[in-house]
Amino acid sequence: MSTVAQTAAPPREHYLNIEYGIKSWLLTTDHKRIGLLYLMAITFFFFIGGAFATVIRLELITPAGDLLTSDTYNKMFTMHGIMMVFFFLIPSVPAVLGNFLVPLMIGAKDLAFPKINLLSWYLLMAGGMITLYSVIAGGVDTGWTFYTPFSTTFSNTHVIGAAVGILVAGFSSIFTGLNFIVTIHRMRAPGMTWFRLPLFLWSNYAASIIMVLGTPVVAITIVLVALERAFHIGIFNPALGGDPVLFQHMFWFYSHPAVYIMVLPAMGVTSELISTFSRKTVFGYKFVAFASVAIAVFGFLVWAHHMFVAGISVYAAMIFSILSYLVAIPSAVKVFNWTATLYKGSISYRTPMLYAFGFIGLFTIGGLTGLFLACLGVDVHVTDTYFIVAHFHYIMVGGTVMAYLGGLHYWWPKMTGRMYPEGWAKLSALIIFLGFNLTFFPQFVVGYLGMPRRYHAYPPEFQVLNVMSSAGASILAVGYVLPMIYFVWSLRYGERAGSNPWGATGLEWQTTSPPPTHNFHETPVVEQEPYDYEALPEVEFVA
Amino acid sequence: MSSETVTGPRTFAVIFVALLALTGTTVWVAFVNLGWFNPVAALAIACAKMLLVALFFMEVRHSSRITKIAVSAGLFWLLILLALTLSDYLTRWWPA
Amino acid sequence: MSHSEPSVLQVPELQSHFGDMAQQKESATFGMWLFLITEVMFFGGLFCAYLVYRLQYFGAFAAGSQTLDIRLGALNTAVLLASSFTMVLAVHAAKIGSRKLLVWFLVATMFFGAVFLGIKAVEWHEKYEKHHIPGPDFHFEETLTGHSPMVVDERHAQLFFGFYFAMTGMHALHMVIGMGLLTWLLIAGARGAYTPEYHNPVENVGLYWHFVDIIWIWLFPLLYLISRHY
Amino acid sequence: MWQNFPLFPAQASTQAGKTDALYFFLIAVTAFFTVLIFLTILVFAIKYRRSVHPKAVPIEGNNVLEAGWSLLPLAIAMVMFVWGAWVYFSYASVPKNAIQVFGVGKQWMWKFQHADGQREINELHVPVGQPVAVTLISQDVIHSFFVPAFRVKMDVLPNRYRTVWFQATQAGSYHLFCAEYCGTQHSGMIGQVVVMEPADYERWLTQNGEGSMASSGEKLFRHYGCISCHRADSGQRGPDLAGLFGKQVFLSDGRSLLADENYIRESILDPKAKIVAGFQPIMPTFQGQVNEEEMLQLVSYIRSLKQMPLNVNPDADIPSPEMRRRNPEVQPGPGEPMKVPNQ
Repeated sequence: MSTVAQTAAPPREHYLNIEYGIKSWLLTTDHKRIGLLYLMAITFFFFIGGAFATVIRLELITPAGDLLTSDTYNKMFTMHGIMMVFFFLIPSVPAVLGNFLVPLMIGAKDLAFPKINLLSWYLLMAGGMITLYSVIAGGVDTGWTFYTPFSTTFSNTHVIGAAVGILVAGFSSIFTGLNFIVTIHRMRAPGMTWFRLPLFLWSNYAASIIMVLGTPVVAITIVLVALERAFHIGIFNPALGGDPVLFQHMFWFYSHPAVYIMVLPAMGVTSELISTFSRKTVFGYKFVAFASVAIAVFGFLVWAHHMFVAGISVYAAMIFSILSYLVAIPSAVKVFNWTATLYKGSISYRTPMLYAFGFIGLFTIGGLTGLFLACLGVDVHVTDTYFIVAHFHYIMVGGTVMAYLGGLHYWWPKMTGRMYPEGWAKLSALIIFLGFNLTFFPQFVVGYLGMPRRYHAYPPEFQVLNVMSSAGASILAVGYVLPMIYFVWSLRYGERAGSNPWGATGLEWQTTSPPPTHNFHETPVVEQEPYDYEALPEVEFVA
Repeated sequence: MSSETVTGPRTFAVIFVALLALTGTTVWVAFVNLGWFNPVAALAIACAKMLLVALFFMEVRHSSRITKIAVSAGLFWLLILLALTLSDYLTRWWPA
Repeated sequence: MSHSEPSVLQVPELQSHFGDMAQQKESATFGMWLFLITEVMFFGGLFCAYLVYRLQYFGAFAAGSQTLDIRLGALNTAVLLASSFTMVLAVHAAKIGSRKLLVWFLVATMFFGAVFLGIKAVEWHEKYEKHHIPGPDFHFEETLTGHSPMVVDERHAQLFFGFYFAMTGMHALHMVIGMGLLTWLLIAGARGAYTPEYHNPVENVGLYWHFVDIIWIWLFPLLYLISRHY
Repeated sequence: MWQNFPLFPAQASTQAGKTDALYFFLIAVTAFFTVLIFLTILVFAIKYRRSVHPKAVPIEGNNVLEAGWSLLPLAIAMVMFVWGAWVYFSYASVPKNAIQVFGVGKQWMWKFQHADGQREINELHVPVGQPVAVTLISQDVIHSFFVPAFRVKMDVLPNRYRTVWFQATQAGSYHLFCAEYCGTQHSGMIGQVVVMEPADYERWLTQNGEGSMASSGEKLFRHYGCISCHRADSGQRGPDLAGLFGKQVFLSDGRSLLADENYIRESILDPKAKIVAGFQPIMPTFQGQVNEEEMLQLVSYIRSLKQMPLNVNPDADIPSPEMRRRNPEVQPGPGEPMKVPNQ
């Protein structure tokens, strides 16, 4: 069972070779092609954001601010945050993998609104370009959180440019979420009931709810910041009676749930990977499915845990603290269920599974350290320190990026018809895991020691931990560049993949690799429960 | 779906007249001093008008279940935003 | 491309990725509703901020509100309700397949929409003359009337007018977009693009137009009415 | 770089112990679950690897397990919540006997002034063993007062006083950081909290010749002409401020509130916002004239006016403050004209 056993002959006509030329890509309404457009766009944004991170870690090797001026450093971490959050993490799993897979997994020909889907991509690109323009024109130094009154009254950088860029990208996110929800409701193949949906779809559905309901609030908040900056109405300016804490409420109403936009689809990927490489259905399917929806709903009730020292009332702080603990429960349920799925499975250690293990481990640490921040007494000390930085990087990089890379390896044969090189892929997964922990674990320690975040220079006793962090970051960078190279290499030299190289269940594996433009030659009819490996015909597969 | 159950122009006309009447009422009430009840009355009337427009003009009453759920969810989320934000502002001056 | 959408100018046909017309219509309607929910949250953010500041600076907000012309506000409410009424009749005309009625009701809807914007422009102009537009020229020395007269802080009155312009401006922007959509419907409708079988665009623009009406139904009491007595 | 390489911050306040106890509890829970998950994955991954376990056993799930691993974490989480909220509440309740210090955060420095008048920049001297309350305000953007060794942090807002308190337990010098990003020199907005033995602190307090904050405030009170309306013999143009601080105030619009630092500040900058019942809105604003440090001195002065203004003319015929304290009963009704004596 170790070689490619299925007939590796590629389909004669598929979505990649049906048309050629720039125009056939830039005007496409095929969800699979749009998924690839997103892949290219966010890879570009990821490496830009990564370049900013590199500069930050270089600066922090020494306690003194000797590499950059303070202003430049502040712009670097601002742009790192904006690029990574709005232009990489939020679109990562949903816009690339979700776009490619949502119609395939439910047996549809396309998303419900193909033209709006293409529009979403253009909006992300437009937003990204406007934001990049504001970088080139001089940069932004407010932090990705745009806290007022610094962003509205005191900063003299290109705040409006970046704000408009984010606003435009926000609409991209809204339309993607809207498209997914309608598609999942209205476009399912015959027999594809809600409880036969792959868990990847449940989690994308939950994330879409957040995109649709949360993003508009940050949109209006950004509009108010821009209005305030342009006309000095006073809405967030305390000198004119405005309340900067209200800005934080409105900002976090979206930006906390936004964390779940990033991590929910990643959880969905993990469910798929764990199931496939254990050859078992996910333990407690319905609990995992409902946990996604529960996270999406509870996620909206906890935002002010970002504001426990910011000047909210003691009583509101308690309400938000207890609600924050509630959102931890469905996350814990998921982790326990993934672990239980392994029990009596038939586990193979292919690269995607390594990433899934990485996700569970790092997400566990990231999630559990979240309890420290929901805990009022401890949050007072650790908020706004490197403890926070470590925590959210464990969730977003350790969680989301791990799952995103795992998913990319897993569905790469479906997307391109070629396998990635397994040896190199395992090596880079290992490098990423080690580099990541070396980068971010010391930050928990330096955070509890009291090093505030967004510090250009720091007291010398924090240096050892910062040097460890920077060393880890350079290892991590190697880990991220490697896949970039071998994925491109595999497009030409990779082994040909059959339609179902992993022997997985799921409709996407029942069509050719790469799939035809309309996904299926005839509309599939679903008669099996999800992840039913017992019913899968005994075929040989590479995994 | 709405295409099967066509609401006639007569119903629309009745609703339109009702909406105008409610507008007149709310303006009239605004000039009568009812103390704290003034804003309550104005907002209650606005709520009624919203329901009339949504149920009849927007045909929510003939919509699919999922549309009704979606509309309720939208209003519920708005309520979350308002209620939890006010949970801060209304308790800020309570003694610690 | 193999599944390009039909142009609205041709006889409507099924887009190739849908199974049947019912699925296509349901998807379009549901999608529109989801979009309107995002709009609820968008305006909801504004309403939330308005509410918080009104609680904090009640006197200034009430004094600002009392300078608004309640007659113009009420008239505009009636005008907008009338446009909603003609819009719903336009949708009905499309449903029964009457091209002539559809065109006339769309024209009527646009007429009322234009009247609304015109009255709004008159109100805004009055604010300009009274220096009630936030900014360096802002000036406000009205006294809050009530059981005890009260001079209010100019800065907080400016906040009220900031919200007044943000809210009515955002609403007017939606009206202008709606007028554009109506123009599009009008051109396509006049050429006979909509039939009893296919009129999703008319219904969806109708939903949008009614939603904009609902926003005004809330703005009118929040800005004009609830601060007359307290 | 290897000298002075701490892995845990100093514990130098009564709060530090409380926070750390909670922190260690959380670490224990975290470590337990992390090890549990890691070990389970490791054991399963090895035991059920495909080469030795080629055929997976289909298992749908187990409702008892699901209920268990939902409710157990919930119970642990509720313990964390109650404990955390208890600690937080104790941080928010400022002890009555705390030494009062005032501070202003501005881009990019900390300015402090003690009640006795000593001023310092980026340094804060406090005694061991006594609660210290620092009332803070920002002059521009949001800052955050953070002393890691004390485990206290509080965002410092413009236009609003907030009070953070701590009780130092060990003499020494500790980092003071600005923890909320505030612009170019954010990382330069650092200083030291110097904790001294009480005797040393007393000596330090007497070093500076400047008068107390209240006496500086009194000078300002004269300088800005406040005294011409706000004193017992000023003919009731403005409310008498003696004994005002911490008391209930009745306003002309029927509301009442507690006279605290924020109320005094607002009344100086925006006198029309909250008119005391029975008075006319005739006071001009001092917006743009009084800076934040002067404002704190004025607040200190008004705070110090326990019963009588410091400088009353003993010969003047002063009605007792109790008689003149306004309440709703003496407030003119809606139809009555306002009483404006001596205008």
